[in-house]
Amino acid sequence: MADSCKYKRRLAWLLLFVALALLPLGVNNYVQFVINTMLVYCLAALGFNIVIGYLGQLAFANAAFFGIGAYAAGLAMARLDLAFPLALAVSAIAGGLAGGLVGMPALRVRGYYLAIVTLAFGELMRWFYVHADGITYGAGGFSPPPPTWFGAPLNETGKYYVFLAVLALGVAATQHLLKSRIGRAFVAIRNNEPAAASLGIAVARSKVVAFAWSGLIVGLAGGLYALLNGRISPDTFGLAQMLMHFAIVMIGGLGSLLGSILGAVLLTGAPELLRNFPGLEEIVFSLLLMVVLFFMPRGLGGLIADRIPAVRERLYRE
Amino acid sequence: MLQVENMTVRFAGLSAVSDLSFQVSPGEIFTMMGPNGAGKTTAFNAITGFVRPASGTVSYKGVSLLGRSPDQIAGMGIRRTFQNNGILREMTVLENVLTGLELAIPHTFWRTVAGLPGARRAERRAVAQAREMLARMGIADLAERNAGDLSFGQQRLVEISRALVAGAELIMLDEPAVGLSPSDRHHLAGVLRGLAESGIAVVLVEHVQDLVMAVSDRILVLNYGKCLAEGAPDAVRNNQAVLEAYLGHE
Amino acid sequence: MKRSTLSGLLAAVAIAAMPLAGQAADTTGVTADTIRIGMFGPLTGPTAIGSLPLLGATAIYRHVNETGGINGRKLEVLVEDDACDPNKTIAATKKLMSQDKVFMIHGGWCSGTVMAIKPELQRHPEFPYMVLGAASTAISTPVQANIFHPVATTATVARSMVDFALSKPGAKRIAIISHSDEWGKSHIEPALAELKARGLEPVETAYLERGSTDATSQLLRLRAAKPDAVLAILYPPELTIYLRDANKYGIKAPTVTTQGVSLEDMVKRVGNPAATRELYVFYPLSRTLDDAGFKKWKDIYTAAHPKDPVETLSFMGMTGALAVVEALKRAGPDLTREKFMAELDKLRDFDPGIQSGPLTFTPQDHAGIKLGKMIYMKDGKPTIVSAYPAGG
Amino acid sequence: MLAQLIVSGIAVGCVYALIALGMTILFRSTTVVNFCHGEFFMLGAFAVLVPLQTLGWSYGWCLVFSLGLLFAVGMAVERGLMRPLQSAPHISLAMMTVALSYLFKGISRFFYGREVVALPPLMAGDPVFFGEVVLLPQDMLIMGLVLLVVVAFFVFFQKTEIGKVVEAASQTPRGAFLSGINVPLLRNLMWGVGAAMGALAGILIAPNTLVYPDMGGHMLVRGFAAMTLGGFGSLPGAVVGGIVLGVFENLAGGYLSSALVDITAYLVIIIVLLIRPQGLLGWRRDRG
Repeated sequence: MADSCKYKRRLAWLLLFVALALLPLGVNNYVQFVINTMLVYCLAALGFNIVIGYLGQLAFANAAFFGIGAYAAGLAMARLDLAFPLALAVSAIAGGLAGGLVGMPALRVRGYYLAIVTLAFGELMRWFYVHADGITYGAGGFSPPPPTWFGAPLNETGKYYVFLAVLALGVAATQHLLKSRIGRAFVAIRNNEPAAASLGIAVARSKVVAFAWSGLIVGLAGGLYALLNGRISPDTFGLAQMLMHFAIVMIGGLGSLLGSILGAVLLTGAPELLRNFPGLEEIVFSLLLMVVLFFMPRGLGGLIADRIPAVRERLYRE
Repeated sequence: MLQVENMTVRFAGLSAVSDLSFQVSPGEIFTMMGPNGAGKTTAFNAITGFVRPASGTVSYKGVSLLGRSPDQIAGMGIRRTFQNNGILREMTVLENVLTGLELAIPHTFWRTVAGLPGARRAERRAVAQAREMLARMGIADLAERNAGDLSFGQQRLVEISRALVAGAELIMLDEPAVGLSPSDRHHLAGVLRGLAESGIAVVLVEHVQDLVMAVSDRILVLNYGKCLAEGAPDAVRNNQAVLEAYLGHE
Repeated sequence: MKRSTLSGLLAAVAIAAMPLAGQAADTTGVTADTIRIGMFGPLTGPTAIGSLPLLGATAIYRHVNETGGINGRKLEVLVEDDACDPNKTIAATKKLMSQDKVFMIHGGWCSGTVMAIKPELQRHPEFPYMVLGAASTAISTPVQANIFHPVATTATVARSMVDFALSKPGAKRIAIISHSDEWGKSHIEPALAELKARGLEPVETAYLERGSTDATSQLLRLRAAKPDAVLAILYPPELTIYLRDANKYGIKAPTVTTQGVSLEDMVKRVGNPAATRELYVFYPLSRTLDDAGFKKWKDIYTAAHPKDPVETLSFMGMTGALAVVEALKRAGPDLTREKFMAELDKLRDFDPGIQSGPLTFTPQDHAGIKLGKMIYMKDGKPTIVSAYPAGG
Repeated sequence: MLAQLIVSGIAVGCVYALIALGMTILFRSTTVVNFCHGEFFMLGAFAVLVPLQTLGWSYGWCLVFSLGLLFAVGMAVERGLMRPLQSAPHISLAMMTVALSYLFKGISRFFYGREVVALPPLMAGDPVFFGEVVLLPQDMLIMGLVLLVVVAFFVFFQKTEIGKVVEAASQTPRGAFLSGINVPLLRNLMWGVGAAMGALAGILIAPNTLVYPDMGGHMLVRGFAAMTLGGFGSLPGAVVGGIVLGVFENLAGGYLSSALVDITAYLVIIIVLLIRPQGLLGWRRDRG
């Protein structure tokens, strides 16, 4: 890698970092809330992409992991009175366990069957939230105590920095994972499972690891969601949430980190822009999806990677 | 090195391979020949753990391979290629070869996730090793190309370099010459001879007569899963049974 | 028809927002000649029926603007659609509060969405919020200084339903069929409390999920319990199924239901008069729609929204709007949020003749309406009744 | 009580069977899990409601119009949107059906956004008693219609010449294509039939669920459960799966707790797929 290219890349990261750090100064509370929502969905899309993009498994368990993370964090704060960083840790662990749990049966079931069984798992979790009101406060949902940072309540700007930090950590960790033998194993399994096995990749174990890591990241995103809204209710984690994640990943680009982030930003921002045209959101949403499916099969991430080779994501570290 | 005794593989009653025995020693090129459906690939899959033999034993350096999963067998230094689509199409050539090093990179999950220097160094070493392998096979310039876009010949070379990069001692090639141009075939013959000379045991499944005759140390002819004849190339070529079954009556 | 509603609504906003230019709005949403009011409700989505109360409220504000405004100021109404999705509601309120900088918010049809913004309102105790139509008791209990609840709460409705059911001579065996969501729970709990106070227990409690198409198993359990009266805490689609199946399986007990449905609409949907003969609906208004005393409000409504249906729900938002207007008038020309809320806290037995009972806000109790009556079809004509009619 | 539960379970199960049948036909023609089948369901109901109320047509004509319209919509969707994606991975096809579902919901919400309208049942009338069991005429109509459709399908696929051709086209498209069968046309027709089946199911259940843009979603999961229970891609499986699911739901609601009615479908999917993925009648295909 020529020095100038490395220098340019470093500069780009630095500029981006400074811009993001100063951003809260120029926006009001509402726009800040929308940006915080974007950060949450970036993390969720990133986690989802690991299973559906890199590993290539048609698993629709994302809304379930998102819900498990949100409930884990919310209940940790409401029931166990944990501080929000600990609650986020709990949501990540819960998500990871759920991911591993879903990963096991995913070995036996493939393709459409996996899609439907994971959708059913999501709806089952939603039913559990409604009917286990002893633990989960039931159908109405609940509001965990507002997060505090050394006593002072965390306002939107405070949340922004927390979310940004968590997202950065998530992206970095996932980046390290994907640019290693583990990430290559995921993509190899997607490409050709027998060939992967013949190269020494323990296919079953890698799949469960992929699901667990995806669960962990999406669970963490669920935890952030609990902080973002301060309100957790069962209906949020139903089929609609799942289809939203699916659309973000498809528009962003399967198997593309950058794509997941772009997809999340676009699909969280669009409804806000359509605020004064109620009812149009769905139609715009579907036309956007169709355009991507016809003209950009590899989504935004794929499009950019084709145009600018330097941005292409490699599965190794130079 | 590789010991196969009375191996039988059955698919729903039909025995694709019956009572097959052979052995391969280091530095030797051993070729299995036979018409389509003779059971060549089934024998391959049985040895590399994709299919479970009904009876007989398969051992490598004295250790039995029965019951081991394909990735465990690969871990013991046995690498194979596939008949048509063994290549990882949507990955680059370099990434393909790096996947061959899967077991050679020491790693722990959490150290990799944290991106600790130890893990990074191991990865960098692997990349260097892979680039060096590509150079040795003469396809270093294809490193960044998507493996799926290459020609058959180039894909073969990538598969072979992927198999060798982790230092395999036994390499099994399933019809590598299919679809290659004569010059590619010639180049392939040279590569195979090079492997044998460096002490690697090569098991070949192949039709293409000129390659088989030019390269093989010993040949085994399979017909309907049974061993028809085994021996040096010339002996096999004039063997009556082979002529009848394989080439039809002269 | 829908397209017209949207344009009607946006037109109402446009008329109210004439002096938009003006100088930068005061941080509290009040300028020399305008008071900016933010509203939200389900204009789209499965519960879009909840946009009717919103139309009712905007009709009142439009009428006020046309008759000279308040202390020389016109009302500027900004409407946001939340489709009863808590996440959209949170985004909408943040937009109204920090981007549009409204003086106050008047909105919310689904209880879940109002509960979702309660934490946000707790963080801004100085910001006044008037509930539009959401009825859950948990909104205004425990009391929060800046949340005013001008609608009969689920507790009031549940108590009235139980009292009405028990007013049937010899009625002891009460059964309940309800949704298992927040709305359902916030009716069941006060109903159980009221029954327990009377030393009674429900003979059967069955759950019917939103969107189900068949209630056979629930009906058979209810029939086996031989109830004297059934409390049906269901939204219109599921209540239709219940009424039709109850008639099919021969459950003769009267059905008492909440203000979430309107009687005329239910009779139309079920289509079989025999099935809706013993249907008693909690009625949030003081008079039936065709009553002479109601003409004034109907004119205001149709003036603002000529092409929209006139139903019970259309008037549910009006009481809250009138309370806001009254408090704004009393707060006088140099209007501040503190003064406005103080005036609201002083509102005693405010009765413009729309809602079922007088509206009273005290600093300790912001659940303004305590009374409610029932309405049922008496030989084809909706009739208000407070106890179980003898004829029955 | 048991008899009543089973009989009305069958009645509801018949509708699930009709939905699953429609989805199976679409699955067999373009192996796609159709997320917008619920919307065919909803469009079918609206396509009867609108002419019935605004144009005053007779119920019969509205029915014919609705089925015909959905037949055309099904074919148009296949021709215009699914065929160009034929070579794309399955995930893109699934995504297209999701996009379609949003589109249909968005459009219908634009015209019928607010109120929920009742569709009069095809056969009105008061309940009919069979000893202790009671049924509405509409329930009997549903059962009769589903029986009719099932017999029609059985005869079509087993007995007629074209039926075998369609069967071949869906089992091994490439093989059929090579032997001169116009697979694209058949695939197009099957989409039309599948969509019309969805519409029919929508019209039959509309009197209960009432007609509103989101009525389809709830039924979609039931359709998946019925298909999975009966065996993915198997036509008789879809019918058996639907009816068994309907009875399961009622029995669970009646005897265990009415809260269980809602998740019976999900439990069925998970248990069946993990234990016996080919379902009751499906054949041992590669699992997806």
